[in-house]
Amino acid sequence: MTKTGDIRQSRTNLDIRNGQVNLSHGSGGRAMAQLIASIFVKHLDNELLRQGNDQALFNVEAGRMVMSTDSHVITPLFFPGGDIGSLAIHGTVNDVVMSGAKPLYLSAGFILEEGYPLAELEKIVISMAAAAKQAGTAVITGDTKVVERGKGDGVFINTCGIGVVPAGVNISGNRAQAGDAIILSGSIGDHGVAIMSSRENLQFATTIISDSASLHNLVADMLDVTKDIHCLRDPTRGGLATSLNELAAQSAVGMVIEEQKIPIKSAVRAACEILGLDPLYVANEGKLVCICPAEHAASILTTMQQNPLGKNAAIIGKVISDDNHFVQMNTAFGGQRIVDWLAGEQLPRIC
Amino acid sequence: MTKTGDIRQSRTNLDIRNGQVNLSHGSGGRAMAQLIASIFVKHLDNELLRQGNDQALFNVEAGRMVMSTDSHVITPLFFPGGDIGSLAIHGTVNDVVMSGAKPLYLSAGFILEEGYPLAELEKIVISMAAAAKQAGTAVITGDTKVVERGKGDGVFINTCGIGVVPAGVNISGNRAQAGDAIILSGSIGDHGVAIMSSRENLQFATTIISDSASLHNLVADMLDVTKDIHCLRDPTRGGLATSLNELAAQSAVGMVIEEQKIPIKSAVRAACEILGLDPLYVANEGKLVCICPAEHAASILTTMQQNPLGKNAAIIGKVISDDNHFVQMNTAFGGQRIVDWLAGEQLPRIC
Amino acid sequence: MKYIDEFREHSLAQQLANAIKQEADNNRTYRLMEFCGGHTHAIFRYGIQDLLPDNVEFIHGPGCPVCVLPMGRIDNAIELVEQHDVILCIYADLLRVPASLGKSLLKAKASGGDIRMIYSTQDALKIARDNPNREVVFFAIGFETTTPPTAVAIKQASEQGLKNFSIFCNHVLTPSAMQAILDAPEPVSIDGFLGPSHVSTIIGSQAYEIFAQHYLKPIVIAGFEPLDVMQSSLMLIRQLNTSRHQVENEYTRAVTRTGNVKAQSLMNEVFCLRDEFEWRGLGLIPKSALKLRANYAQFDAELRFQLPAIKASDVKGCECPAILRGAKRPVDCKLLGTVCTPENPMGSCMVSSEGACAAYWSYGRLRGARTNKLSA
Amino acid sequence: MKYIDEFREHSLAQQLANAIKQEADNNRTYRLMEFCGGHTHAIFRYGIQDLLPDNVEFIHGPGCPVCVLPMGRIDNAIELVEQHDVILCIYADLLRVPASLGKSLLKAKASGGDIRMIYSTQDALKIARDNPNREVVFFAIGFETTTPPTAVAIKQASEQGLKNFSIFCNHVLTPSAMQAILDAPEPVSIDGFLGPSHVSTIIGSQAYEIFAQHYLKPIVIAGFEPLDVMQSSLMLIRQLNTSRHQVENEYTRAVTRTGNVKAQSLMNEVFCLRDEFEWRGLGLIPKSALKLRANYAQFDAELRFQLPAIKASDVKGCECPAILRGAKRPVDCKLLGTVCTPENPMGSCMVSSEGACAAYWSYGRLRGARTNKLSA
Amino acid sequence: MCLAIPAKIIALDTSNDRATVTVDNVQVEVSLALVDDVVIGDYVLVHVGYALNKIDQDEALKTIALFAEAGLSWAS
Amino acid sequence: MCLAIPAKIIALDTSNDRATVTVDNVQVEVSLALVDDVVIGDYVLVHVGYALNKIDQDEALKTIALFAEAGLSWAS
Ligand code: SF4
Ligand code: SF4
Ligand SMILES: [Mg+2]
Ligand SMILES: [Mg+2]
Ligand SMILES: [Mg+2]
Ligand SMILES: [Mg+2]
Ligand SMILES: [Mg+2]
Ligand SMILES: [Mg+2]
Ligand SMILES: [Mg+2]
Ligand SMILES: [Mg+2]
Ligand SMILES: [Mg+2]
Ligand SMILES: [Mg+2]
Repeated sequence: MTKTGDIRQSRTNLDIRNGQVNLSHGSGGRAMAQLIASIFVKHLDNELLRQGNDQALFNVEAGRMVMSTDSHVITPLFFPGGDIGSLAIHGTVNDVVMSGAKPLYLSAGFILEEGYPLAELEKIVISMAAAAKQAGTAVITGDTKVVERGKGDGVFINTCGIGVVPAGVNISGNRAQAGDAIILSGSIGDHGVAIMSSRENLQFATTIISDSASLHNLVADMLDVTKDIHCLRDPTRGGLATSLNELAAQSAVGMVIEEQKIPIKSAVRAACEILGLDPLYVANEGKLVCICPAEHAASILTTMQQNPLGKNAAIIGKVISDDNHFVQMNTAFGGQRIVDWLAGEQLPRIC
Repeated sequence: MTKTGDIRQSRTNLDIRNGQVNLSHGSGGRAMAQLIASIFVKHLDNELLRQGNDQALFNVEAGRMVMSTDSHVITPLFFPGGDIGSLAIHGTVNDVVMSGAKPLYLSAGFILEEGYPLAELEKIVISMAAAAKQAGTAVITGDTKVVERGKGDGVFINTCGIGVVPAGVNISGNRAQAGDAIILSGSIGDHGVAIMSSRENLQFATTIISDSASLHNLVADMLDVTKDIHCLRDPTRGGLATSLNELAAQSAVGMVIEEQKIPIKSAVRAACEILGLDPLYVANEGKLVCICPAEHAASILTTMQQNPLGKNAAIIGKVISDDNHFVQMNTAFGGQRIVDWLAGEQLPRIC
Repeated sequence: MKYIDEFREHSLAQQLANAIKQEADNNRTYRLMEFCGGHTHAIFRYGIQDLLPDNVEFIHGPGCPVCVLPMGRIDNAIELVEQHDVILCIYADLLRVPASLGKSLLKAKASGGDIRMIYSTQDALKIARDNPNREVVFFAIGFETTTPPTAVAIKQASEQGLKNFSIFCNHVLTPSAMQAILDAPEPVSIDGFLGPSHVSTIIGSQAYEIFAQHYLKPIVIAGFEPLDVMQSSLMLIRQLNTSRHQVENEYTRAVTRTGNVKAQSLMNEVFCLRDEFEWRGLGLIPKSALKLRANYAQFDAELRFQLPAIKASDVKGCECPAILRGAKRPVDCKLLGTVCTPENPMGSCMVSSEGACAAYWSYGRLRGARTNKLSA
Repeated sequence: MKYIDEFREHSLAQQLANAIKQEADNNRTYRLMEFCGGHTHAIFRYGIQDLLPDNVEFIHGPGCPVCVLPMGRIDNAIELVEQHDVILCIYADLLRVPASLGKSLLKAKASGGDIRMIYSTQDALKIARDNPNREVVFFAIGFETTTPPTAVAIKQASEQGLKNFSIFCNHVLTPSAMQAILDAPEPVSIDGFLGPSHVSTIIGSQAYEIFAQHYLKPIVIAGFEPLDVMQSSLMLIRQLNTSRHQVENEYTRAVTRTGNVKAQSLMNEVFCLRDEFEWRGLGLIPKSALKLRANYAQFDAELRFQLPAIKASDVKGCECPAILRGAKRPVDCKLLGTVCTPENPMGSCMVSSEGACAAYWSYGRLRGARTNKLSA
Repeated sequence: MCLAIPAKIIALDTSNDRATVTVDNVQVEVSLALVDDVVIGDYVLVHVGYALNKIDQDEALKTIALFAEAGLSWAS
Repeated sequence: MCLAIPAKIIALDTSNDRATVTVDNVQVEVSLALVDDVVIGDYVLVHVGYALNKIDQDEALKTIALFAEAGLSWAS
């Protein structure tokens, strides 16, 4: 993607309005260079990307870095509250940020299906650029591949991100300890329900929009309260239930959560009832789970609630010692149950 | 990919021998955790990957770093001389190395098509692991997505790499200067011809194998001779012609190359004649172009020739000043012509 | 959510729990079979058992259509996809049900089978209209609740002259299952039934009167919300305490004595009784399932594709049959949680979220661990 | 590569260049039309012009089947894909040829058209056999060289009873094109012809004797390797210097006077002459193209799909027609290199690597820049 | 047995015998092929895209009262 | 006009009227439907997967001699 090339020699413009991706846009030749220059470099523009090499070069200071990657394969590509472009930024920024790191730079790898409209691609890239800017980072290197029709699905975007971990921060999934508090940053299931509502084969309509967002500021605010945060995780695919089970397993602990404390929008609950889904397993893209020593929980919570992305944050439970590493839940109804890993996939049920 | 999860609770094993990727392997739940643990983490195993977080954490020293990404979408996935796994490592390592950097770490993002055999996937991952090890680097973080049949093509792999640039090294595509020598590290077109020969619809057979290889040692050897190398580029998609045109455009110079000096295997020439292709545009995956001050050319060349990956290296031409930024070639026949950018794609021709 | 949230009210749950504790006789046990998977699901999901005294015990019944489907029928469906290259439309619940040889529709799909998950029979009709050159088969499954929507689709297909559409019919009847349980050679000890909820919406509560009269078992038609389950349990306890055996209706907001006559006549128009049908766990039960009537027989995939009757053996060690009869509990199965888990189910009871094993494993295991019944 | 490398030998090139320099009369020009795109390609790719004196000038001829195809025929092919949903099998050379409204087969493919690139007519037959429920059309294009392989495929399709296979026939005849150039109202000044190479392999050199006799133009059948082109040029210069006008054969290793009789009779069995056919640049030429004979008419896609005759206008400003007649050179086109480039071709001459514009742009531009004919 | 949920009719499409229903502002299209005489404002029980029947709102209130009564009976 | 390349026959499949040919060890399958009487060792001109005709090896040598002669004629 960094090969802007000498398209000066060709004075014709890419017909973004009517054009479609075709095989020559992935050939490595001038058609690809033109696509890259007219859409990718144009909108993602920054000094490092403009170096125009196969890699981007930058200075770093001594310290601890993190690296994380996600590929994004969402259907539909545009959904209420976002699109694959912004999602590809948020998804990787959040994984970087869940270490407590400040995001530094991103790479982007596009796999385009022959026939995809260039105008739509441009919208996606504009959205990426805005999301990257908002997250205080930039796409500094990239790659473009084109696959034949029927061998892709419009647009896939891989992003990889690096970030710098501030001194004194030591966040990892294996650090939860019995007695720690579990804080959730906001309502669950918004992203998954927004996506499902925009799939043509499920005829239901909601006003729910995806929560897709970069959590860098929220995490920075939390670390301003104390560096003594044990775990952070963004409950994406598999939902809150999966993230809690991951953390319980990694830290070899159990957890008890309170169903009544878990923020959830009524429309999300309703959509889940209609489809036979459990909102605990429905995906989020702008939420985090924080596990911290109980003594910091209240002050972290207060700070989170002052950030727009954490305004519905709640302490939803606590870490216990349990050789089974169960995540158990006190139901709103007054009983108790396990919250297990997701089995299979979340599909609408009839029974 | 880093979510190994607590698969201990499920005592059944993934049926790698007979199994196929299905939608539950991309769900974020335990089936995915099991796939990741049984194939990805098992074979790519290293301490950072084992951190099991959504990101990998490592220490860096102050200095200059590079970042580069490539998605790999090759057909067929296994080809003479390699497979998508090794290629995904070589491709990104080489882009990192073309800055003169020492490769540090890699990420890997897999997009798997429903139905892909797990046994083949494991072969690919084993091949990746070997290639990463051989390149002195490691895959430290990753991601797995599953797409429905007909929305992917078996396996796509994105890799992103970071590397550290040694002090005093300053390599960039815009540094070619009139008078510089152009060195090519070996024969052209091997990868492209090997791939074409293994596509079922083109019924030709050769003994040519892909040149897919990591060039980290070769570049290190070259930098041992002198740090005063101006440009490095690996002529992949679009071939040698495209890389030279890119460098000419970036550096705002012209080039003259000698057709007779360009190493090419007779079978590659023959296959290109049969298919109506120009080998200058055929892809390589283990070659580099080096542009350096003429006074260093001979000693760099000698050193390259002592490395197995550079044993057929040759000085193929020189940089000139030319406002047109043409790459021109003195033909073996005695004439002259332009070597233009690739137009369209390299497809077998009848006329 | 109106008419939902009121029936999940925590404070009322506590009151009902106390009433049950109060009224349940400490000197006896109350073995109540919740007929439906919907009840099973509610019991585990809301932790109802935690609210009841130990002598009130739920016995999980066969009322999960996915669970009682014999494995051979999934084998048939896979044959439709693999041998006859049809587009198979299924409710997603079926995707992971084990078939013979470790297969499933999920794996058949991964292997290239054209299997589409639908939400409604209307979707299946649309797929048939959109693919006129393909055979489209709807895997019809369900009790009387789910049968009328299939009947509507068949009538529409007939009116629209849809030649490429057919159904693989697996609709079964709940009264037959209840009778089979009560008539079993070694019947399970059951004191009373929480009767079907949405099935009764269609067929009415009177369908169960014969059981109350003939077998002298109290039956309370019970809604699926947790307060419904608790209230119905209380009503059963009261009948048992007073030696009554009536059909009572707790779910009056959705169930009448006569049910939905329109839906019944639609079913009756399109379907007729099979002579017999195999139920997992209950074996061959006469007149327990439906097939298409002769005048709709052209929509019968079993005839169109000449599907064989497949006698598939369940996985060795899987206790689904006994569990579905109420004769065993999930914890009695040695495979539970070791070989058999939701991601690798050995039996259908582990697949459907209404299956007793899945409900136990996903929600109820905590109780097991706590009481050392199971060390995970 | 035996029988290739010997004909690209650098040292011999130098000798031949010196011979030409020696023998060419400084007081006149030699305007030699290389008939074939293969010659054009060789001239640019090897830089032959650099080796010849300035008064020996190549005029690029119409001998590129892709270049002379009128735009309306590509429109027809797109119609086959978009309206009739056929699998269209093409030689990859056709993929980027501009159609009306900025379309091309590349773009039609991107829009979802099922267009398959094949290497041989045998591949098209296989695709037809593998897709019995789809109509498969082979876009047959080419001069006499490429026609016999199409004839073989038609015979096989007939023998195999392949009902879903047909061809969209665009095979044209080189002698007709040569005649059209010579008969043009304002004929281009041409001193002699480098005659077709592989066409002559099939039809033999005698096909051109009438032109030498009637129009008094020397013709040398010339191979496609660069030494062939130089030697043939020398032979033409010698004929011109001695005022001869014969058909000479430089390409004796592959061309005889009578050609490949077996291939000719196959062509004759399957094809017959069209009354007339449109050539880009040359207009309607009578008896210049082939169609399927009546007994193979069932394989004619034009009949099967009732394709209309489309009269498409070339892009305004594109000089392809004049260039194909030899009346203009690529540098005479104002669009060259600005609007029209290989990645965005306006005319067919910029698409085929044998097209004069593409050859000039991709290989020959250097010479233009050097002589300031073009500032890029 | 089968998942069904009470939903309120907010629009009728009588020509197609279909309705739009809502559950807490989530809208779904359902078939009315199995029910007669529904009007806007009615609650219906929705299963696999079909309204199975009307919810009897009076009976719902009575049942809720019963729960309270059970509690009271004990409290008393 | 059309791309064709001399290749050597190394194997015949007479039942299918096909042959395997090589160019510098690159093997291709071709149809022999357009040529008669070819034997292993013959060079044929290959175009779109068909052998168009045999290369006359004597004539090839003569032509090469002609090139040299042209040079000589000048050198002389
Ligand atoms: S746990 Fe599994 S194997 Fe055991 S009875 Fe249940 S479904 Fe069958
Ligand atoms: S340069 Fe382009 S527009 Fe001009 S004549 Fe050639 S093909 Fe036509
Ligand atoms: Mg990640
Ligand atoms: Mg992520
Ligand atoms: Mg790249
Ligand atoms: Mg697609
Ligand atoms: Mg994450
Ligand atoms: Mg790269
Ligand atoms: Mg690369
Ligand atoms: Mg991930
Ligand atoms: Mg595919
Ligand atoms: Mg590169």
